[in-house]
Amino acid sequence: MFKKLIEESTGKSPWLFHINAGSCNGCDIELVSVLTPRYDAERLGFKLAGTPRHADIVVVTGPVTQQSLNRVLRTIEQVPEPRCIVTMGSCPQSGNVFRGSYAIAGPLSKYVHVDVDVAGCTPKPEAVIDGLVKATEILREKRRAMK
Amino acid sequence: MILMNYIAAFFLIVLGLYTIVTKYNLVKTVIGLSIMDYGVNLLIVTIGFNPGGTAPIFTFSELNPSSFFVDPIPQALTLTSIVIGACVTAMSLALVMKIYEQYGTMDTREVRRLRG
Amino acid sequence: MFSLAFLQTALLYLGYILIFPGFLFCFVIGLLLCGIDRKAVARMQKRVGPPILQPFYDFFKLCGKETIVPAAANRTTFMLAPLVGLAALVVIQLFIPVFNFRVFRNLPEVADIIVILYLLLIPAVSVMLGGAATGSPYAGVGLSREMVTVLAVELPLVLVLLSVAKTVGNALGNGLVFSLSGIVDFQAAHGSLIGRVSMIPAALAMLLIIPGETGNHPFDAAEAETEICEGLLAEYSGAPLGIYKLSHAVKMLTLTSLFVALFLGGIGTGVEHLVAAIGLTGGFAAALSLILQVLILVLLCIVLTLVTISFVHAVTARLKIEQLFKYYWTVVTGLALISLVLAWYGY
Amino acid sequence: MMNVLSYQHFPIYAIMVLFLGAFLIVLFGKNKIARSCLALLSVTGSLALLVSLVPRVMLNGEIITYWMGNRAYAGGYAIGIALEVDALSLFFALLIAVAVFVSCVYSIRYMEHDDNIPQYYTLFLMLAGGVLGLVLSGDLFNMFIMVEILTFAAVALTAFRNTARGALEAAFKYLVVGSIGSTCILAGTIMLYAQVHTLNFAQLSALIPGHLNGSTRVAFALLFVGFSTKAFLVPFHPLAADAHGAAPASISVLISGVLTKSGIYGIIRLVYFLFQSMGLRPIQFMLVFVGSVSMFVCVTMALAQHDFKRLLAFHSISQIGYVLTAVGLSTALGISAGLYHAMNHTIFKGLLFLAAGAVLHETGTTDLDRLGGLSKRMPHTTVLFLIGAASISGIPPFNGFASKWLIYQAAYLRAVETGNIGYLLVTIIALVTSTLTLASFVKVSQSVFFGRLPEEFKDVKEVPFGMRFAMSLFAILCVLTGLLPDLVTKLLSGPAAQAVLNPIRYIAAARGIEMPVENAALPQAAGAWSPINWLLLLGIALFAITLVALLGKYDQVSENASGEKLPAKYDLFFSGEKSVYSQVGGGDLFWGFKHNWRHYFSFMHDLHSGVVNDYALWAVVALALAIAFLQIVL
Repeated sequence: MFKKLIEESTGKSPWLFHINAGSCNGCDIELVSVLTPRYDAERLGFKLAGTPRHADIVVVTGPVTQQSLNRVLRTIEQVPEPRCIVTMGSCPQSGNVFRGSYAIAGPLSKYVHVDVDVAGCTPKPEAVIDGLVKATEILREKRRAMK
Repeated sequence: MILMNYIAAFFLIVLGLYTIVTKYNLVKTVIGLSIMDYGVNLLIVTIGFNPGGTAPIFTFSELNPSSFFVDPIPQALTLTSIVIGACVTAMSLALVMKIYEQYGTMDTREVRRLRG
Repeated sequence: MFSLAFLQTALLYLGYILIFPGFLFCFVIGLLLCGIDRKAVARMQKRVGPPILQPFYDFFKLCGKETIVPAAANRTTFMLAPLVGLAALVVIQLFIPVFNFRVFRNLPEVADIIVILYLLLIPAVSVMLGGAATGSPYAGVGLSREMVTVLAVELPLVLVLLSVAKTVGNALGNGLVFSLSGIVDFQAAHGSLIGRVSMIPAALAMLLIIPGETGNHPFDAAEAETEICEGLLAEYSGAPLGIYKLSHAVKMLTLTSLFVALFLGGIGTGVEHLVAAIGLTGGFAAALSLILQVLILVLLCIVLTLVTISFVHAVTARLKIEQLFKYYWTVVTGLALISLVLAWYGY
Repeated sequence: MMNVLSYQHFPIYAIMVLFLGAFLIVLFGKNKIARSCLALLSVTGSLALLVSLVPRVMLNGEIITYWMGNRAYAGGYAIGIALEVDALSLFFALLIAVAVFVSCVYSIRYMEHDDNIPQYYTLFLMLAGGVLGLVLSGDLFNMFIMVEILTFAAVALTAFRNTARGALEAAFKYLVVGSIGSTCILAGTIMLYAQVHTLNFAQLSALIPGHLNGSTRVAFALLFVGFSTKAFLVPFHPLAADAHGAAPASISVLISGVLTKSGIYGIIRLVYFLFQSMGLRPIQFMLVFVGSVSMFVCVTMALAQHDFKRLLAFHSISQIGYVLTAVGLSTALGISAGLYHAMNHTIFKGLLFLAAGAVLHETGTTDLDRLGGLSKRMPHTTVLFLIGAASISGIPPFNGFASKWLIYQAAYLRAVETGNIGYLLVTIIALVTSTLTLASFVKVSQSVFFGRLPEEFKDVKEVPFGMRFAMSLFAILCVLTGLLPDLVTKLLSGPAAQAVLNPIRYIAAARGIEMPVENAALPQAAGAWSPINWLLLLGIALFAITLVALLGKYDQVSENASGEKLPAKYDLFFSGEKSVYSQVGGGDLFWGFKHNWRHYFSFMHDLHSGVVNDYALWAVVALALAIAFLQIVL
């Protein structure tokens, strides 16, 4: 029963940690707007955490530049299990307009398993919320799989 | 006459304190301490002094109500105090020597690594 | 020694510690207050806001997360500090009377208000030591700010407590009353302290102290998540973090119920007469009046949370740490000082 | 003729044993085992002799008067040299004996790498003997001699590690200002002698109150300032800071736990016995004022320090300020609380200095900005330090809280009784000072024991068992005296406070008259605090929570097991970077506080210039103020 309770709670309280991997700030602004009164993701329990240790979902924006690659991977590794990785915007998925640049190490999925991709440049807040909710489902699954 | 002694004792103590407070030389500080000590010693002796008294050396048979002598206790105290004063002077001069070795100066204004 | 009566007493006290007003009560009501606060802030900002039960979800989720002990951390302190802090808070809750009900009715009182003032430091110290034990530089900054917050809040809190002690002492004519149950008894007989002129500034000061002591917005410089990554909690994850969040919630309950005991102690004490007036007697009446009193207490705590924590949160921006210190040592201390001076001259 | 083994001889034996030990160590100190055994034997002997007097003096209220060479009181004059042991003397003597004992146990391992160890033990035992002689003496001039012996030994020991930074300087400053203080005591003594022609304490106490004139007032001021230098009260506090910082830790224990107590003892004897000024407003004002100023100034100075031992030194004076304030309240509760706090101060400050010594022993530095993270390397020392820190910061249920709580009660009760708003201010200062104390010990915990471990201290080890044992003794005492306040009050501080309240018994005892013990019941504190019950509750709550937590697999954590290359997961969060050594320096903590008080702090920093002339000037000014104040008001 206790396990069930934890599992339910995991689905209702996903805390986000946001990593900017060389983003143009467009996605960053949109992610914040998700938490504003208009869209209010907090009604689903979403909350921005200050450190990866508190986070459940890591939201990566930006095309993962060479400079930021190690930092992104390091931070993702510091998130306790169960965790989900969400890429936001087209950059971390494909490199977007920066694709092929010598400064780009992306896409992110080359290095870690990405759970949810929210495409768009930038994605609409509705899309972001939808992606996050999907990530929450995955989170719950992961928690169920844990012993 | 005895008043002169009190004035001198007071003067010596104040002179000692003045030296300690205003002189920026370590040795002069030690001299100030000694002067202060002498002042107090003079004060002690003066307090025990009875004008016209004899030295307080009696056996019990000689001692009678009419014997008139200076108070022996302050003299004993003075001796102790002088000994202690000498020790303090020796100790502080030893420290001054060591400080000069380490700091290379006798100026109290430069011997101030510990502050704040 | 191990007679039936002893066993009964032991069980009773165990019940006090574990269920009411101890652990379980703190757990449920504390998290509830926290949820109400979050909901209220959201509503004040024209948001829908999280469900009221959100803090429960957060807590249980954190229980299910992995706990990572950083390599630089001192494991024992890291794991033990949250537990000690929570236990100390729960014990403080035992000393705060619920109107007529108090745990130590038949025993000499364990702790007076001055002791409670210092007992309240234990959770703060344990969070500081736990944070410091991680070795994170963010925790270092957080520790510095947390300690300054404690310093800032302590002075007005001292003044408030002294002026309450003096007012009650004046009224009873025996100098001063430090005993918390004495203060509540006095209010039961003579009406709540908030009704006195001299106590109004103190009550206002106490209202401002509550968010500072709990570390709520705008006095949360110590846990600023955007600038210093949650400060002391930067390296905490999983169950220990959950316990810290729980402690924070319980602290809200402790402080609001302390406010009720200090200033509103007369409100819930008429309940027995009410119950007796309906014609009930015996154990059932006692139980009913206790339940009613607890309900009144919870209601008052909720109102206080809304006023002091949620409202202040919604209308202000976070203070810098030096502003926070200055604010407490001037404005709030001033209020408390007015109260103390008034009490001193017998108003 | 008294039997040589009768208890009347015990006080003099207790002193002699120490001096004899000092003498024998000079002779046989070359051998390591011999000198350790001799030192331990003499301190243990002294402690045992004093403890055996507890039932008689503390419980039965007996006052032991011992005349050297059996030259008893005769013909209305006390000619002989007397030891007079009442509950107050024995209380302080016990504190001293315990501190000396623990410090000696600690020294054996702590000092083993130093040169000239025989000389160390000789001076150590002389210092101990001097302080013990001071508190057991019934003779004003012998008090002066003992003051000189202990000052001399303390100065020598301060400079013992003369290669350490500032040791010689500290010793010199201490010697200069300490000598001014000693000279004040001597001058005061002789001025009293000039008035009533006796040096015996009891007889002085009987005669002085009838001879109150300009001269005795000056003597009062001189003695007060003299004993203040020994207690390092403001404005003599910089000396304490310098001396503690430079002296070996075991000596710091004695300087803070024992020397300052001798100053407090002198002040109590001076104020409540010699001048019998119980309940005199101006004297109360003077004591409470000096006490509160010491309390507050030194705690703020401590907040600004960067050196572990220097910080502790300032706290030492701050706590002495508590003691003096409480004693100055002139109420039974206040005096009993003050004495209780004096005892607790010896214990927890001793523990803290020993912990600082342990850190110095292993790392070679006490600089707060260089240390960090030692809790992983020295876990036992950390726990012991935390007990001491919690005690001094007044965290329940340790002993510092028990006595500070009584002090708050006493001060506030006094304020209510007299309607004097000054006492209210004192109460508030006392309460705030306690929190400031907590702040600086949080700073020490963060900067020394927690936080990040610097590379250079990677291989630090735990200190040897002998040192940990000594610290544990103090830690156990911390907990015990904190948990059993009633017992301590009944057995130790209560009788001592009664002795202070009844100076007549002390005076009569010197003439061989036993007066009945009037056990005026100590007034109860207004509040309530029963540490045992609280601890029981906390224990059950903690047990329950831990049990629940363990059932919920609280202890299943992910840890870095391999210990080789650090995986990123177990690295500290450093905004994504690979973490490097980074520690918030001790001086930069509490910026928010210091910023608001910056003018005060910079003023204080400039004031403590470190020039010996300035400190001497402060002494002169303090003396002048004391003389002027007493001439005007008394």
